[in-house]
Amino acid sequence: MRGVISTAILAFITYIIFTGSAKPYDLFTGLIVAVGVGILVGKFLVREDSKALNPLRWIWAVIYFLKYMLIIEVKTHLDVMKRVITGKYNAGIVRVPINVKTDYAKTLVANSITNTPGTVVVDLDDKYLYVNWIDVTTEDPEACRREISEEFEKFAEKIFE
Amino acid sequence: MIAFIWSVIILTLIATIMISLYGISRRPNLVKKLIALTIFGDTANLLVVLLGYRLIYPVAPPILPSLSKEALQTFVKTAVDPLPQALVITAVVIGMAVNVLIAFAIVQIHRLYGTVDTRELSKKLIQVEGGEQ
Amino acid sequence: MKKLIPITIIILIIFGLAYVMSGKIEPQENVRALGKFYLENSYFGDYSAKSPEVVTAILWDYRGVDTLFETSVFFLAIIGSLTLFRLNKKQEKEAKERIEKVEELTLVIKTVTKVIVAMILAVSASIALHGHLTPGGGFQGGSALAVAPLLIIAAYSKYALEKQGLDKTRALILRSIGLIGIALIALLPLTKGGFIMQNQPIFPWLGGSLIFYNFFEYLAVGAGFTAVFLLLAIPEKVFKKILGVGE
Amino acid sequence: MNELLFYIGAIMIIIGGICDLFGALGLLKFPNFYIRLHAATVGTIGGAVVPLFGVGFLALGSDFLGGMKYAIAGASFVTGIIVLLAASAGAHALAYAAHKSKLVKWEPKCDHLEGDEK
Repeated sequence: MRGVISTAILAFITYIIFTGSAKPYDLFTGLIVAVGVGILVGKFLVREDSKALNPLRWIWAVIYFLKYMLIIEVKTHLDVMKRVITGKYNAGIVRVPINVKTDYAKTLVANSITNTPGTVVVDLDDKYLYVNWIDVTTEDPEACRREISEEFEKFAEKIFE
Repeated sequence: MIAFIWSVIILTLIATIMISLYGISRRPNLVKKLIALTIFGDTANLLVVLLGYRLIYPVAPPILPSLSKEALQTFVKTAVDPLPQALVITAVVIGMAVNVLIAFAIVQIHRLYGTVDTRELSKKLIQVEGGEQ
Repeated sequence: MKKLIPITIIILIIFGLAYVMSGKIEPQENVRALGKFYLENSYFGDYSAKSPEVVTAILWDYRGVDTLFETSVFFLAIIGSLTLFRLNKKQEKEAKERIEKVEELTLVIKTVTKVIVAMILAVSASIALHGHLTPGGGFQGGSALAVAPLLIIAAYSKYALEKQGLDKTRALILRSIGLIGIALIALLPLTKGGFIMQNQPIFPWLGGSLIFYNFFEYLAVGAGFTAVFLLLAIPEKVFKKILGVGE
Repeated sequence: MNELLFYIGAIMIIIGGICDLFGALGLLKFPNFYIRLHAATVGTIGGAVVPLFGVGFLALGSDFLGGMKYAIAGASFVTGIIVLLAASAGAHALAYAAHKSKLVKWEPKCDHLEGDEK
């Protein structure tokens, strides 16, 4: 029964927020749906329940989300908008080393890189991410890592490892 | 001014219907014909929903806000017409069914003849018929 | 530049005609009589359907037979599509076997798909089960539900879905359960002296039997679409081999 | 408080409109697929996720909606989060497929992936 509880909690929270009310009917059907979803897909989603239910990781996730949306996204959006007006680009695909190990941490890093305009992950393997970067200032992998993904990895380690 | 905007919206929808009719009749590609047909159906549905809209402020969706007789009075005064919406739900479902069927037919045509262009398709069909005779 | 000219002409015609028209037409400000009847009667009046959501009340009670036949049209279309792609038993087995190593997408997409599938299942159930309170209902929820198997087919493969036990036959069985459920609940009022598809106050605080209609329609539409997607996902190479069409 | 939420939501929707405009301009102006992808990201995050959150805040601040305001707000927040997760995976899948099929002709400054695959 691994993963059922944590998946059910995710489904329950989604259900209640989407419904937008917490009457007994909503709570009751939400519970049934959540347990059903947990049994159906839980075993594919979560490997360790204790890790998924750790509140400290959730707090870090919220802090990361706020910082990501408010600071990092704004900076990169402004940069790409400037490039749209001037039409200057210097694109290429660079190699970026990645240190995190678990699937979710890798996904978080790759998604964060893709969601910031100006960088798109093209492919990934065990050691490297291949990032399509709009402004290649350096081709050295370590320097690229400092420019692109260091901050994301720091948080990914705290949240998922 | 409001009447002007109202008529601009209606005329725009009618113009979209005309353009999609042009697409259905004049484009040779079957997939593009299907896309034009989808646009045609959706625009017609939007036109029907628009006929049920009320141009007042504030306007409410046709859902009772609370289960009391007092709420019913203001509700009837502000809510939009529910009948076109219910009809449009029916129309959307049937439009989707038709789209699924047509899409399957197009996929099958592509598998059998290797093309979705009506001009080439007619040539190939003539070949097939000639071969059988 | 060449494309701009017709667009400009169309826009000019629209604004000109609107200027002429605007003095003559009246924007819609009142509801028609029939709409007012539905608004007044859906919960409180003499012809009550016992649902605060007027659109759902019209859909499943006042014009219930319409909806019944609409559902049957939809499923006739799905049956028609299945007939177009008909395979016999041997061919179906052939289509289920992996021919070669299937190329799957990268780790990132797979992980995201897992999380999104769980969220979509919850959201679609919420849309369907609140059809009697908020906009939405069985068909909308079912369409949202069908996105989940579609995502799995795109990110993993059709074979992964079949390995977990959701193949075409099971999807068709689920769809049939949904349709039979709708039919049974539609016939239920006849035993109590009502007319066909009348809303029954089985659970008055839940809007009567609307919730059952919505739930069964949700099941039927979701499973029907899943069957269609599973058929569409058979690789073209396999299909050409089965049909005997040259490469 | 309601006023504040309302104005935050309205500003976010306006930001979304501006981002969409720039995304569309970028799609027209940039020369090839890989660089257009960056403009498309502006359209999905700034142009879809931010206005969806904005609609949520705006609905929370509008009292005339009555009990429906929580339903509207909740639906837009959940949709925003799903788009936030799915958009990045979609952009990544597009880039992966384009590089795999080698259909796009461009002259990058450097292409380490191609070097590593050989």
